[in-house]
Amino acid sequence: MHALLADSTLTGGLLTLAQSDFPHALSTLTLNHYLFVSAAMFALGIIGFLTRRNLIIMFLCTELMFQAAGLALIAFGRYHLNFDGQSFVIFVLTIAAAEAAMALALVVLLFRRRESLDADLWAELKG
Amino acid sequence: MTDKLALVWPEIWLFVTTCVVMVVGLSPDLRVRKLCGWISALGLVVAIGAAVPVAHAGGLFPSITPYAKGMIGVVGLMLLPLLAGTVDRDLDAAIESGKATFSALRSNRAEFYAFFLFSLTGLMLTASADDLIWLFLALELTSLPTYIMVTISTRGTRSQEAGVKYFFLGALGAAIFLYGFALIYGATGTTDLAEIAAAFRAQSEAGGLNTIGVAGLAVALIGLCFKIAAVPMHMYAADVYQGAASGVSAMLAFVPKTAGFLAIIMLCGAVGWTHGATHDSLPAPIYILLWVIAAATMFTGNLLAIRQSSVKRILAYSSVAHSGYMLVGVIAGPGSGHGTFWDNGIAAVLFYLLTYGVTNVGTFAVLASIQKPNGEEADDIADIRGLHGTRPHLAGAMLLCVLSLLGMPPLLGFFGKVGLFTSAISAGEIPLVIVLGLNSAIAAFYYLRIARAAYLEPADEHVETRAGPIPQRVFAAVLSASAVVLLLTVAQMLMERSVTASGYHAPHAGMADTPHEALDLTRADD
Amino acid sequence: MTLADTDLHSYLPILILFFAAAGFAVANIVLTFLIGPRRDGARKSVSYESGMNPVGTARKRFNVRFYLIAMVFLVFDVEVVFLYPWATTFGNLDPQSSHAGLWLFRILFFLLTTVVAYLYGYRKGVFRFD
Amino acid sequence: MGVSMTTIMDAILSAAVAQHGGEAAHAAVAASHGVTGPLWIGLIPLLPLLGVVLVTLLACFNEKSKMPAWISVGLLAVSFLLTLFAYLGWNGHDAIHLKLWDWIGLSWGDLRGQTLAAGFAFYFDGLSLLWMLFVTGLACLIGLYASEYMEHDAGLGYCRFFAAFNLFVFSMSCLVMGDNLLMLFLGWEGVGLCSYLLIGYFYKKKSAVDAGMKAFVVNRIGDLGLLMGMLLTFTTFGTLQYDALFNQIHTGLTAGGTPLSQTWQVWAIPLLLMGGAFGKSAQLFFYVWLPDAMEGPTPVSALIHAATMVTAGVYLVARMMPLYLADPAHIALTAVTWGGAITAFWSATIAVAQFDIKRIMGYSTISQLGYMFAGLGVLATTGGVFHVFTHAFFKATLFLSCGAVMHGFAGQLDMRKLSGLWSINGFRVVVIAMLIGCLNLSGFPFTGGYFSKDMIIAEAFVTPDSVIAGSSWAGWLLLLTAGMTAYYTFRVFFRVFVGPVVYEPGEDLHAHDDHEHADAHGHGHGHDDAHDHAAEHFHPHGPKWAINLVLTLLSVGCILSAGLYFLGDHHGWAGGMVHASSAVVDTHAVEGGEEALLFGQPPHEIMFYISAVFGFGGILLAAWFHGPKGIAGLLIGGRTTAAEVRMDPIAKALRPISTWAVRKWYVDEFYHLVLVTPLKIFAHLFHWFDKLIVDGLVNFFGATPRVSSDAIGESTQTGVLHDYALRMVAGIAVVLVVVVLVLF
Repeated sequence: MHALLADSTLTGGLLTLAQSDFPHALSTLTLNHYLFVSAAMFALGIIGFLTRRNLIIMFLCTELMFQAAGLALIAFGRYHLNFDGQSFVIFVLTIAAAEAAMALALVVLLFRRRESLDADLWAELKG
Repeated sequence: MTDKLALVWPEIWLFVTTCVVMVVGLSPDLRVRKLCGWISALGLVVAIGAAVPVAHAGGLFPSITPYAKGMIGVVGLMLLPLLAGTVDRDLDAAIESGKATFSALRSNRAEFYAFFLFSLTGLMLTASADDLIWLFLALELTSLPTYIMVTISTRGTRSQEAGVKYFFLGALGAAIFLYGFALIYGATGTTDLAEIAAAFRAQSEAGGLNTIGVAGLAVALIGLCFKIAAVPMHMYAADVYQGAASGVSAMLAFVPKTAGFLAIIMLCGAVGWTHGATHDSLPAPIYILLWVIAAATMFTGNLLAIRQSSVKRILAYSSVAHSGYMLVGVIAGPGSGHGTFWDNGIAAVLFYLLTYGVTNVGTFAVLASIQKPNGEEADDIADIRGLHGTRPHLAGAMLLCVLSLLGMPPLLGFFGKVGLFTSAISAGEIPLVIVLGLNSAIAAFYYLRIARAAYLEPADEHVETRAGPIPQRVFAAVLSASAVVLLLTVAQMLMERSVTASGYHAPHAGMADTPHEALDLTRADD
Repeated sequence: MTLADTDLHSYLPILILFFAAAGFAVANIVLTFLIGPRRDGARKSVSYESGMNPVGTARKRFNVRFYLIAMVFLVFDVEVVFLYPWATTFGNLDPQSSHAGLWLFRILFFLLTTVVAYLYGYRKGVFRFD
Repeated sequence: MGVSMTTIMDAILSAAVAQHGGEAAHAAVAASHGVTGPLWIGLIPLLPLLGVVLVTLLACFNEKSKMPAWISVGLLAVSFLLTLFAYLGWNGHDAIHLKLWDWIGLSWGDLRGQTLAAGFAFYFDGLSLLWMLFVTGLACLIGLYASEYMEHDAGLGYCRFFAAFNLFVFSMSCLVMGDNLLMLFLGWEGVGLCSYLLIGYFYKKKSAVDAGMKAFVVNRIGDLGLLMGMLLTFTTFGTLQYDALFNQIHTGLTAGGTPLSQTWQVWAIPLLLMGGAFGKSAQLFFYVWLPDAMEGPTPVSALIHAATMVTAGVYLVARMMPLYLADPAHIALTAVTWGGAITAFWSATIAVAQFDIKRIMGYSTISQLGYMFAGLGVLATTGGVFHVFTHAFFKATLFLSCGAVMHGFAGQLDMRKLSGLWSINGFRVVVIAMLIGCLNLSGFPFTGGYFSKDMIIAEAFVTPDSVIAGSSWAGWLLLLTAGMTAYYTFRVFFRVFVGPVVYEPGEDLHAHDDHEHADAHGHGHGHDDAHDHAAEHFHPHGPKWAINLVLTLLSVGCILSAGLYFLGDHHGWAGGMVHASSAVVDTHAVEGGEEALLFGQPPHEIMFYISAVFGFGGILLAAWFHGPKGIAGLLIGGRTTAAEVRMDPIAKALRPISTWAVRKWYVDEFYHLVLVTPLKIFAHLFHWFDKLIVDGLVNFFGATPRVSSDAIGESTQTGVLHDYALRMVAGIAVVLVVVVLVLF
């Protein structure tokens, strides 16, 4: 099971996803590609979170980060040929949904109070 | 799998209680609605009763659950009276005076208590976690309810501001540690903590830890720093503690912190304190990371607390600093395993969490028990000036709790801190011990300032405070202060329990060879 | 793993996909601009051509109950995510084995929590529009 | 009934032993003999602790009823019954052990004496059983008394009182029942705290707060002795557990193997422990706090400052008797003897001249405690312990009677303003209880006090001067004191409780709702005016059922306590109890079979007559000087008013002495001059030192954190969500960079 793991290819060179019946053009896609996309998504999420002032967009950015992690999990799960990654993702999705519900509730509440979704209007507490 | 169910009976009881509270709290009859608190207390008592007998669970820390869940239940029970009357006071008053009729949509009581119990359920689940997925879900179940509790804890904009900051930064933190979890999974191919530990062990024996795995651990630990309010993820703490009602702040200082530390201990346990030159510390990158975070957290927390005029902010920053103290215990690790409290950093952390939780309730409860003329709870240090003259028992409770937080012998907090000191010394962490000692001295500045305001300074003429209308909160304050003293009689036992709880089932590489149980549903029954 | 080690060739499909998507979008806009008829008029400029005339601002507030309904929807929505894997695997279980009962019991317990959520929503008055 | 109960208890006990077989075997290693007690023994102290919790709970919920009192009395009654069961189930010679949990376990090495271990464990032998019987019993009764006495404070104050009251019983139980010196110390500090809290109960009254502080400070000085004694005990014997300690002493060697008699510790430890005991029991130099402690509510004075807490010192010395006997020169025992005897006499001289009846009782307590110590010193442990027991009853009775007077007359305690209570409606029970208490205190023949006091004084004459230096002289001093005791006791009785009816209300500390009192307040304290006015409007109110019931029960207890002298074969019941404890003294071995004689007779026989003579003499003198005209004064008294007595001319003639006695020999002033004033000067000097040098240093070092604090705080904590997020991310980057930099 952990043959793949035991050789340290994960840290080393190029890895091919261990599935032979993928369409040919995609079969050269390796774990690295997925990880790269996932890292890019995560970074974009952080950047978006830091630069956008709209609460909803900021929340979407955190969702992006969650899904980045989800993508990494799926890729790793595929790589390791087990279901742990996939089942993890299902739960991540659940949590993301719960957070979405809360975020929306919070946004509605805050918008009612300030008539604006600008996150930086809330800076009364400081020091 | 069925045996896992037996381990989570306390959580199941709490969950059932939560369901009951959620429905009962929406009754149109005020008397029925007021049962929420009592039902919650009952549920917690049952949960404690169910937690204590569970002696052995699998995983890296097989005996942690009875102690951890007992502690969570007890501190939860102490938090309950403090949380009494946080929501729905205006609504109940309006209904009683006939100005309003009951509307389920406007009432928050059911949600408030249910969220409290949900959060504690999540916390207990964190303690029994043996899997990354479980750990992630438990941590989120602990945190998500607190976001809402902060937001609805008062009717003012401050708690809403606190809520928005807490939620968004919390989501950021959660995403970060989730990403870390994903990387850990990638490096080891399993989400089971014991198997992860075995895989790490195998890697380290085969020549070195997987880079992705170490990176994942580092990212996860940094994300978890949000839960424990450690540098650099501490930014939210003061604002959120100040904005929320005192009761909720007290909860924030215990519940997410405990969850974070349990998770950190488990992750560190997964990689093991078996690295370094003498095979008794964490892997160098993780060690340096935690070292830097611990030192920075202690200094930042204590230094920022000095300049505050709001007691809540002081307590918030002190809570940051306490996280730094406890990280020292995590770095020290479970020690040589001779079984004494004094060289076991994990036991010290577990014991410290208890002392901190118990003591912390008292400080916030004192604030919650004092009402300013505008109906707000006390916050500024001016509000507790001359408390000794007007409300001596609250002043006494404040004094005891503050001194215990400071680690003054012979109060409970002293023994907590001594454990951290001695375990760090026996682990050879002398520079950290010096930092810890230095910071304990700095902490005296602001703790004694609180004590002095309550005892030695006359009440300000223009600041008029009066007894809050909720006697339960006074009870919480007195209870906490008495616990600071009375728990000393059982301190030895608690220390021994924490040593048992910290029993670390060190991974061995052989475990990695056992086939990973795939989801083989076609397998014949056995 | 450093970037230098990676074979950038393997990113080619992504790049192609990206360009294909972008190209499709751009091509459509350009084509419309080039070959589409242009007839302006008052009726043409309304939001919904041959539809209902929108009155008032589009930023009108909705009743908060829509939000509550959305929440309830979310509960059932997410529930399905868990039901699906369960349903696909349950069929593979040997009906005689004790596992089968256990698996059934688990999903029933899970559904029961949804019932509690439903009950809570009912008590809260989510389903009453008045 | 008693037999069957004993059988049941035996059954339970043996079952418990069987259940804890392993522990019992373990205990047998540590102790030569002993049985493991049933778990419910642990309830005896824990029930009052539960009371503290419940009463606090009530306080937090602003309970206004008498519920705190009923909860306390109920729990204390159960506690007392459990003690009684434990006593009935006790086999009469072996100590009962019960370890609830490990309490302290510090270890810094594997050698003997490098592990400081103490269990939260109980140790029931004759001594602790005897103590617990009267502690829980009296606490229950006095709690009942206080339910009425404190009723004007119903509400928060009431709860505060009963919470501290319960906490006191818990602490006292730990002190007495603990099976090691650390438990004793825990209880010791606990009772000290409760005493402090309860003396200062009327916290708005400055004198009460000062008195509390005085008691606290004086006790701390004594505690220092106890603490040092404990440390020395540990370093010398390597243990603080009683059985292990006594076994070690029995071997005559220290833990290191040195013969005890050659060490300095053998006399230093008992002396240090004596210091602690004298502090708590208000002996010698330490007595000053006890009279002031009378500022506390009377039930507190009765329970804590007369019957139980102040006997903790006696308990300590009795418990540690093997340690005292280990010294062949008996230095500490001699000190205990003379400390006790001198204190007994000294405070009697003060009591003779006081006018405040509660203070007289306070001084008499000090004096009687002196007897107890003297008794222990001259090896009459049975007498000393028996006197503790009888004294607990009669002194509680006396105090509670005084309390009833105080309660009825709005706080009046001045004997010059009260007279003839017998003839005032509703005070009959009080007067009878007072009479019984006075007879006991003055050692009237065939009362409990008579027997217990005689045992002490007689033993002082029995013990040869070669064993305890000046033992017989101490005996004479104690005899003289017995006469004085009888005199001042009946001085109170004859002046206040019989004779013409005269009364004047006091300053009314505890806000009665009677409007007359408010009027009495409004007037100045011009004697005649206030008197006339008060006489017009003031109506003393007699005690109601609770106080009367308690006084009756206690009086019966006083009378019955005399009967204990005739029980058992070791000089009475108390002797039997002492015999089954560490306090037992083999007098023949210590005295070498040599017994001194008094007037050619064995002192124990002749003492009955001698002390009776002294007692009668004192009473007669009191009757002559202070008794009223008429039958009650046995036809020799001549008092017709409250204030004027035959003693006055004599007091006038002896003015310097009498003034000094009234002013308590100026001891307080002396202490003030010698101790407090230099301390104040030192404090002023230190203040300036503090201000100029320490503050400067602190400011210097304090500025550094403060400046950096402001720098960090203002730049980072801006309150803007995005700034926070940015700083968090930047912080993560910095931390990671640091990690990488350190790694490579």
